[in-house]
Amino acid sequence: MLDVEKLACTRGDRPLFRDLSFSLKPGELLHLQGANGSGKTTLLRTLCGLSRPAAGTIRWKGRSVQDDRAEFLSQLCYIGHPNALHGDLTGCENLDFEACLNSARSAARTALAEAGLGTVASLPTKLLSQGQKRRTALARLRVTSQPLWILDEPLTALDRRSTEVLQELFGQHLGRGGLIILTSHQDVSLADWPVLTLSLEGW
Amino acid sequence: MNWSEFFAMGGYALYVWGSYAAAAIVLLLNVVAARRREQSVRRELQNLQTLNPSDSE
Amino acid sequence: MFDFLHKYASPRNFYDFAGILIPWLAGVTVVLLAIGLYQGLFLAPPDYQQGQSVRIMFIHVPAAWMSMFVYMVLAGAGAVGLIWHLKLAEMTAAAAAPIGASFTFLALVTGSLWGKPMWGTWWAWDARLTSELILLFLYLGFMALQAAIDDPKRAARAGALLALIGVVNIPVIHFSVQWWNTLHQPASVSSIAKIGAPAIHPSLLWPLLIMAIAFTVFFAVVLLMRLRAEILHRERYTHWVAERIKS
Amino acid sequence: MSSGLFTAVACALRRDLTLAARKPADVATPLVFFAIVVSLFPLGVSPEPAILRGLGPGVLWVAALLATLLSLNRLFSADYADGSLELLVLSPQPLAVLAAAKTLAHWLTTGLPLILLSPVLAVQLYLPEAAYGTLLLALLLGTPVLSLIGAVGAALTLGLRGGGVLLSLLVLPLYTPILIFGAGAVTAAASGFSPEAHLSLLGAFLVVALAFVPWATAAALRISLD
Repeated sequence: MLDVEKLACTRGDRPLFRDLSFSLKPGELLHLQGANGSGKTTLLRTLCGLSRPAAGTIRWKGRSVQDDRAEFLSQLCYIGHPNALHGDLTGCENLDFEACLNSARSAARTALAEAGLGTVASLPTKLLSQGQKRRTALARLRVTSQPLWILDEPLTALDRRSTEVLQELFGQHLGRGGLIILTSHQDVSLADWPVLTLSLEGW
Repeated sequence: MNWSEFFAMGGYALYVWGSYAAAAIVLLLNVVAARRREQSVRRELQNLQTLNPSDSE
Repeated sequence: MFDFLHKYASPRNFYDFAGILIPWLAGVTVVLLAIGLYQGLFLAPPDYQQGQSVRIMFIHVPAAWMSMFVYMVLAGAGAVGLIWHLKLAEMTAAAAAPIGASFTFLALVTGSLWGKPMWGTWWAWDARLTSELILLFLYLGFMALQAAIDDPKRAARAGALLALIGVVNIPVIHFSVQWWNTLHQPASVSSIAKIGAPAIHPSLLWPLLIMAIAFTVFFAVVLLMRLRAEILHRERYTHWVAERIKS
Repeated sequence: MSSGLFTAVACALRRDLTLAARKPADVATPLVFFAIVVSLFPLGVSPEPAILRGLGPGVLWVAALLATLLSLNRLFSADYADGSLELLVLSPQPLAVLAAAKTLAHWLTTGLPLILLSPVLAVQLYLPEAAYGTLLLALLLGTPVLSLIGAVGAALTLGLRGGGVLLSLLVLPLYTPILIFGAGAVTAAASGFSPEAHLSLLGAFLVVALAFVPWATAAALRISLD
């Protein structure tokens, strides 16, 4: 489904890694590992098309993502380090905006309720705690219907219970034939789904 | 060829020689700036080298 | 043709190629400057109206021409860098900007020196000088943007986009200033204002052309010098630069 | 797909307008700045009606230019900081159209209020009656171009230190044709000439800017987020 061939990335002029190849099939979760500065975030942003790779190709369903960006982007949900929440907008409004950009029917209120944030759903997000903000941002995973999730450090600032809830969400998504690529310093273990790991150290 | 007349430039000496002097300065500064830029890059690279010699891959 | 381009488009080969070329071009520049200055200062006759001060034209016109030419090189190299992601083109744009800015400044200074005897003031809002001033701001904007961005790749591509927008706007700015100048210009100054194009007598035309070519070759020399420095900077993580620095 | 585009543009516009409604200070500041800059000239130059009448159009336009510049960082920098700009870039909808939507929102919250306030300030500068219509029309044609070109500058200088001053240095030279023909139109109308030529040129700039500048803004956003 997602095939990466001989990918090379740089930060500024400093080469990070090269000849990186891997592929991901529906129902698989890829856990990217590597020390800070090894290029994990750069790789994620390159997979999304935010950054340009120095070399190599990224194919989605056999077609290079450069050829039909709109098609690939409509299949992708990316959550980066920042929560992408505007402080003056409520949780609902932020999620509605994101869903609307991907022309998806927005069920923000129910998604936030499921994530246990029903009470704070209509508060401006600047009033929420760091953990609540992160869970609001991650609630986007309940709103989107995109098959490919690319998540940068999703588990940070989450307490044990929310981590379990999130991992259960991952399980459901994989069950529906979704794909997940994430980075995390904690180890990720799903009840009944294999977790592939890829370390950026060697490349 | 009367040199004093030549330098007087028909009374426009300040403006003519001012322009040619400005041109000379600009051309010279360009060369000096280019050379200094190269030296500063070389110094930067030497520092980079001493910083992490092995990492120069 | 394409493999020739490819061979020399690689920064490493270009670095050596430039190293060989610079002394020769420097020699040509010196010769051309000598001929141009000799013709301009000694052989060319004084103008019946402006007297000897017409000799300023041999610096002002080539400098003004270079200020425009270098901005075209800037925008062209930027476009190539943006579209084909050719690292060498990005570096050419970054290296060309300060040279272009210096020529623009020279054109302004000599324009003011040339205008003073006629206008009685060091600065007059003459259409050409005003356009030249705005061009200087475009250069300074380009260099300021490049200086403000740390990541060289983003700096080069942001600068390239700005240069492309600038180059599209230059004719519009020139046209607007021309129009604005004819509206607000008191009649007396505009009659003398055709400084840039007095009747071009052959004996004036030759030094003008030679000086223009001399400036262009000079630009090539300094551009190559700056490019070599840019190449070392942008390729600092490669093997070949590491060896060069050790030697 | 096009219905998706329309909803995306609509919600980008609605989002920025609700944000502007929730923080009226952001809308008010450029307006107050506009008024203050205009009132500086009688203090700095002279309260003489004859002098101010000559200065009027130019002062109004320069002040409008600077007020627009002041408000440009509001366009992208907040979204760049909290990461929602990446959502915009990663939307399947064409980025140029979304960038145009944000620029339109910026113009509605900056350019339009400037236009509505300008007659009041024109009275302070003794602008002749004949010129008010032209002032409004010229600003109506000119301020969108200021927002469009300014948006490219704002996108290029995202996240840079000294962004405000740098943005002005990048954008002001590109504003000169708008200033020349904008002020020229009002001056012509004030002295009884027809401002038609100036206004038609301003209209031409607007059409060309609308057609091409959003693509440049999209390219600038991609470059800044690379």
